[in-house]
Amino acid sequence: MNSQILDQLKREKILDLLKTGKRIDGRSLDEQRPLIIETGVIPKANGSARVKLGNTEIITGVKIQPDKPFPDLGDKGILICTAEILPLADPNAEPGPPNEEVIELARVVDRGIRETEMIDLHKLVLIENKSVIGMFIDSSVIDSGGNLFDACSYASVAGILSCTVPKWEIKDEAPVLVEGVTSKPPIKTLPVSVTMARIGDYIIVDPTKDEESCMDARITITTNSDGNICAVQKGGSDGFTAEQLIQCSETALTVGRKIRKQFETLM
Amino acid sequence: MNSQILDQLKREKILDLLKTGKRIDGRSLDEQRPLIIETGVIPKANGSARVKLGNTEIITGVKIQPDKPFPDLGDKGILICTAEILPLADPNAEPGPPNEEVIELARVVDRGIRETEMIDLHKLVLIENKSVIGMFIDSSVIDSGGNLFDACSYASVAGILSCTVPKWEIKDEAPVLVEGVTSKPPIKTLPVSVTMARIGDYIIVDPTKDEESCMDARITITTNSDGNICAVQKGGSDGFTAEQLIQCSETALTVGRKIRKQFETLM
Amino acid sequence: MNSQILDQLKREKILDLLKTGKRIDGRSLDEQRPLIIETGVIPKANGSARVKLGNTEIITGVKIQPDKPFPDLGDKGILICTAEILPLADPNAEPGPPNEEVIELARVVDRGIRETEMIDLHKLVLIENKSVIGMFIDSSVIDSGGNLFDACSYASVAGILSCTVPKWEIKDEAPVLVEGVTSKPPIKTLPVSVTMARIGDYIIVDPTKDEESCMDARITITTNSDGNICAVQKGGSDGFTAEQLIQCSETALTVGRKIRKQFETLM
Amino acid sequence: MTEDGIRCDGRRLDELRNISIKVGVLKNADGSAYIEFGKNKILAGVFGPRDVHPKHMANPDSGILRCRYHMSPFSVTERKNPAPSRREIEISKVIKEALQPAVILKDYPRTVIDVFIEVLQADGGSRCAALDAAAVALADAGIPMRDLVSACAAGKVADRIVLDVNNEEDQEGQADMPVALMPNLGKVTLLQLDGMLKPEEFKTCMQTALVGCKRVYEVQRKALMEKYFQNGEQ
Amino acid sequence: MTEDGIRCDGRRLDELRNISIKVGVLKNADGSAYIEFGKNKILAGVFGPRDVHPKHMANPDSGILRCRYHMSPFSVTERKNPAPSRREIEISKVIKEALQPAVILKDYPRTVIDVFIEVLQADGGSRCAALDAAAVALADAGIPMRDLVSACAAGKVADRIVLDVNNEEDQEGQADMPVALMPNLGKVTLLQLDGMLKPEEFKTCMQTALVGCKRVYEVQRKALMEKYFQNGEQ
Amino acid sequence: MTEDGIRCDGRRLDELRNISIKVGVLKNADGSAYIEFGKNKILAGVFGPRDVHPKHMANPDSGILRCRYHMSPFSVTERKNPAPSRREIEISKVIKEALQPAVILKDYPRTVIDVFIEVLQADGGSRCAALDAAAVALADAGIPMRDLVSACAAGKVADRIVLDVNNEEDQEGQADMPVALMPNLGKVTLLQLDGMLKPEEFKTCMQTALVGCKRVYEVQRKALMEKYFQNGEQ
Repeated sequence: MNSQILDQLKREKILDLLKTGKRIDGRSLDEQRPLIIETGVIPKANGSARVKLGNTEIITGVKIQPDKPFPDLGDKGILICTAEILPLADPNAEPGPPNEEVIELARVVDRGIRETEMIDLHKLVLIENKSVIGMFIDSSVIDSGGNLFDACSYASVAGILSCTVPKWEIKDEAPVLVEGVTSKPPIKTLPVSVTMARIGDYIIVDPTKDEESCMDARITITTNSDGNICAVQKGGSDGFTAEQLIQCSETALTVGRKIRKQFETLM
Repeated sequence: MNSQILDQLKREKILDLLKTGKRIDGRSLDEQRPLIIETGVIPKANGSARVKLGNTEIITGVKIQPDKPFPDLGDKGILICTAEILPLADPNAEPGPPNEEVIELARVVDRGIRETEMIDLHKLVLIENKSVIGMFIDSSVIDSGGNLFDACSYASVAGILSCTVPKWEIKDEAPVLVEGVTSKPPIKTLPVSVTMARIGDYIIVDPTKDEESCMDARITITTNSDGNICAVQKGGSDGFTAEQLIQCSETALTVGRKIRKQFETLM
Repeated sequence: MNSQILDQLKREKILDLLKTGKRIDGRSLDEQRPLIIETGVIPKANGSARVKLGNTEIITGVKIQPDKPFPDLGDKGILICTAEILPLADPNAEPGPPNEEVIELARVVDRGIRETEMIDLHKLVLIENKSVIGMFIDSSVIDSGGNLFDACSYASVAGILSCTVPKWEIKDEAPVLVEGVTSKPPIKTLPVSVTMARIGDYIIVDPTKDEESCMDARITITTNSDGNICAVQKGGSDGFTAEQLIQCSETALTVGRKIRKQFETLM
Repeated sequence: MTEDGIRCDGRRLDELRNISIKVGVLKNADGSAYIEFGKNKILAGVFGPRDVHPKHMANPDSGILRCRYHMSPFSVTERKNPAPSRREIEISKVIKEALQPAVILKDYPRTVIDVFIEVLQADGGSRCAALDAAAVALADAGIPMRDLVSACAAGKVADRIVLDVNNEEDQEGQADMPVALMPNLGKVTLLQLDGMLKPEEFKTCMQTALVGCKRVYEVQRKALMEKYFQNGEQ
Repeated sequence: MTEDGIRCDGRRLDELRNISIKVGVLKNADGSAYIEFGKNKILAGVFGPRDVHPKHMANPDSGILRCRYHMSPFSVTERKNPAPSRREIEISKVIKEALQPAVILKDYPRTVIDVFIEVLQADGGSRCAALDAAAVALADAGIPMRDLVSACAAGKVADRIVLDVNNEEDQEGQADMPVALMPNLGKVTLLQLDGMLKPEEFKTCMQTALVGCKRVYEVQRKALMEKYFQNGEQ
Repeated sequence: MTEDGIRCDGRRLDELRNISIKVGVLKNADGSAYIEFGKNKILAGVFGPRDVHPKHMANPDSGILRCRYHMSPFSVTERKNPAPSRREIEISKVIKEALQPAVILKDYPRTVIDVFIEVLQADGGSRCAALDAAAVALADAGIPMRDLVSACAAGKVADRIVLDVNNEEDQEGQADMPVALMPNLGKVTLLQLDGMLKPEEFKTCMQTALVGCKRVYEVQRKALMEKYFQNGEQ
């Protein structure tokens, strides 16, 4: 069946339900799907997490290793979040270099964690301008069921929280691993990403794949523990009114608080 | 309409005119289109120029920065000319890695400036074998109207002439910028590229896009201020007689002198 | 003609012959095609060979140059075998990055030479952990007539045997070439790759291109001078019985001895 | 910034940098525009509707919009590699999605409209300036549109919400929020944020940016009129 | 290794590491399996038979099988670049050729069956474990098969032939031989060897690996039964 | 160079290096040739006319000619990366355009003729030697041609115009001018120059190269005759 016609019918059905305040899977409009977080799933990594958000499932691994600082950022460690949609996660995903969607996904996840200043990068310096600690937070989508932005962000945050950071000492200007000594990463705040979709006049939290296929526009808002708004990304081929966006920012704060509590249990 | 038939008709019309010593745009056979050169158009670059040659338009920016010398060329600075046809410049240009045409364009522009020895590269050395000054002359075609070779070459030369070269001092074996001190680049000669096309038995200077679409062969000849011939590139899917080529070399010198005068006003 | 039908007919014909103990080109089942080895064909390389195995022809060049050791392998020189099917070697070969077949070919050739420990890599160290000698053995298939695995392997071995290794001395921690002094490479053993194909219930040695186009499965076994089995690679879209594989390992040893004698004449 | 809110380049908190837009600057493109927005110098060229290559990307029910945002090697302080960076690919995507609501694609099934943007010199807010030029270039190409798209950033610098953050302010600023608006339909089609804003500041910042978008719209409108109506008036 | 053949991880010479397989772990894939094989943690997902893109790769007389073996960046000690290495491309090919004899492709002309394997954590023998999961995922996808494919390595460590070489053993081992078997048809569909074996050892090593394959087969069979037959029995 | 014009390799000013050409050296190619030109060792293989892939590159009114000039990793002093460099891509293009006037493409619409050149060992003048081999390979493939193409360089070394510049001369030479000629039609189909020549020298240099081309033509002709006419004569 023509997928465009299918999406159209789906949209009609979803909109009919939304008019009665309901969603296809029974959730209310501002309700997230159940979030299940398991950490330590990849023992060979320095930190890791497996996250299920409804039908979406992510595995994140964190590798921590000495690195050279970026030029002009010699007083900071390195933090890089990536994301990949594995071809087994989605019938439409293709192996090969990342397309624009995957690049956006990775950059939005990275930005949420970077702009909230979750990690105190100044504490990851071994010798200023010469040697720092690098944290690579790689997320793989293994089942794609909508709202990859939040799911990858949660898995990345959980992976970081689960980390044990090895200790390096400097000998002859080179970092040498100190066996058996580890510490927790220097966490300053807990970022929570909340993604909402607009379908018609309705804003729904944590859209499923079906809802995404017929949404008008999307917005991802990341807040920190102090209730600040730190990163926003609008997507999708239509827009929002200013009022809708302010409503979204409030929803992001409210929903974010629940997720943050779940994160706190991991610390 | 089939573009091959169109090109055939165009060729017939152009040839008919050429028999009467005229060209479609009213020029004589050895006449270039008006050349308009504006420099300093990109203030953030160390040098820049915007060049219009008829309907062809180029923007060139020059970046100057310390670099490591090439192996075995430790007594010379670095000079690299590139060229790119922006996708907005031509309905047939495609974004992505450069195709063979663009690579040829860039290499011919580079060769003209390199082989005439326009810049005294020995004067761009900071410490022999260790640290030199690199000049990157990047040309972007923003409107493609024929004869990109000459237009990019003129824009590159003008961009170089407009440069102010920063000063670096060596401290602890590393180059350190000396604020507020600049100099002109060490210019030895003025290269002028002149491109000609053969259509039937006629050699025309500075072909337009229409003329290029039905030309038999092309030749680009770069001369220097002393009247030497320093770089040649034949192109196109047919050839020239030896006599035609000698005629072309003479035309390149004659036409080149006019352009060189225009360059001299920039110095 | 449909190439699948053609392959089917070819297979029937080949199988009919095999039932009578014969092959299309008159060989017995465990007989290789004539192997012609010529060395020193690329005088600018440190070693080189041109190998013909029936209609298959390979040119291999060896380049030897100082290099940095791999991390954690600071007590060993570097050995890298590559293989490429030139587009002029085969109507189906395409220019561009290597496909999975070519990657397998290169890796199997490399593995045969590496796992037999043909070269004593410990003798290629200039300063431990800092500077070693690298040997790059690049094979180009110039005519593809079946059994590229063995042909490339033989050309690589012959190329290595033909090498003269330059001498480098260490001055100020950097390797400096000592003109006019060379040595033979430190050879420990002679690897011989033997490839067999299964067609129906028959195992044939050194398949031609026609035989490969209708074979069920393929196996390449590399043995060393001491009669050890050092590298194996099964290929093709069907399998072998365990008995067939043991038979193949014995054939590889027997056939290998003949080839090894041919190598010995090169030493 | 001074205490009474005079910024490093002399502007007031709610003041835009100088903007000038020229329409129809390219001969090959079906539509084009050149914008100078502060020190940003950006070209946009539009081709289409035209056939899609490769064909399998065509949509039988609608036209498609493609967008490339690209920075010249000489556009920034350190020479930039000409290959598109991940940042440029992301910006291409958000610009495309910001323009798409304004473009009527349904009438041109199986075709593509290509928007090519070249940043010749980059300053703070280059994605907004690029969008402004692109929207004008689409109009210049005669593409049927529901509305223009007008973009402008606001941000937080030295604890104050300011309009149209420039490069120096961005470097040490506390937040940068690029916004795009369809000014007649009142829809926000691009919204991004890097930084840290309290919920109240978020609202103020967005409202500030929207005021900026409307002022940009006037500049876009005037530029189009200058090209299409001799005396600059309808 | 101790003198009476107890290995660094406490196993006997002919003992497999712990293996557990879960079937149908992914929602989007048509078939899937997750295997833990020692410290290996590997996912396999299967799509198809489905249309081939690009179309010119389709075979009008038969379906085709494609396979991608890929390692996550965090799967190994040093972070791995996510782009596929030459090693991964080679392993993808040998795994494809090991699975192909078991898959009945003739019934699905012009289609493709895609097998995607992700190594989340790698240990010795990851290609065998990957194959084991992939074969189960193919069965879970309902692809008609002549047999399962069961894989296991054997090798030579401290001069002894051992079953199922782990990472530490592989590092300093004398030989590693991954083997795949169609257990009911008795055909070896993958055989590789790195190392140095006397002809007698070669035979013993292969026989040892084949015994291992048959034990792996039991685990695969049980995993499929657990999913498809409520009480774990037919 | 000595004062009476004896060059570093013992040649006179107007003397070619040794050239030998073998025709039909490859079994898979439709036509092929191997040339040794001084220390250059170059193979050329031709396929076609054959179907074009990808199809959209085909020309419904004419055949097309494609050319790849490639250097083996071992062909030069420092091992060369096997990926094609920008220099190789440019040379591929000028060689294609030098051969094209000689090839009658109109009779083979929608097809391609592929010319693949492999430089096994490179010396000065490799693009000319490559062209010489390619032209012979095209003839060997039975492609209808208007003429052969014969190429040879001339240059300026130690202030004198010399024929056929070798590698050492090129390193410290003042100019290098590769030229290709259709010898019967008298058309120059390749002309490049790197260096510095007075206008008079430019003429002399070109005339010198053309004399060389004609001598090369005799070698090409003899090689083709040796293959196609038993006793080496027509």
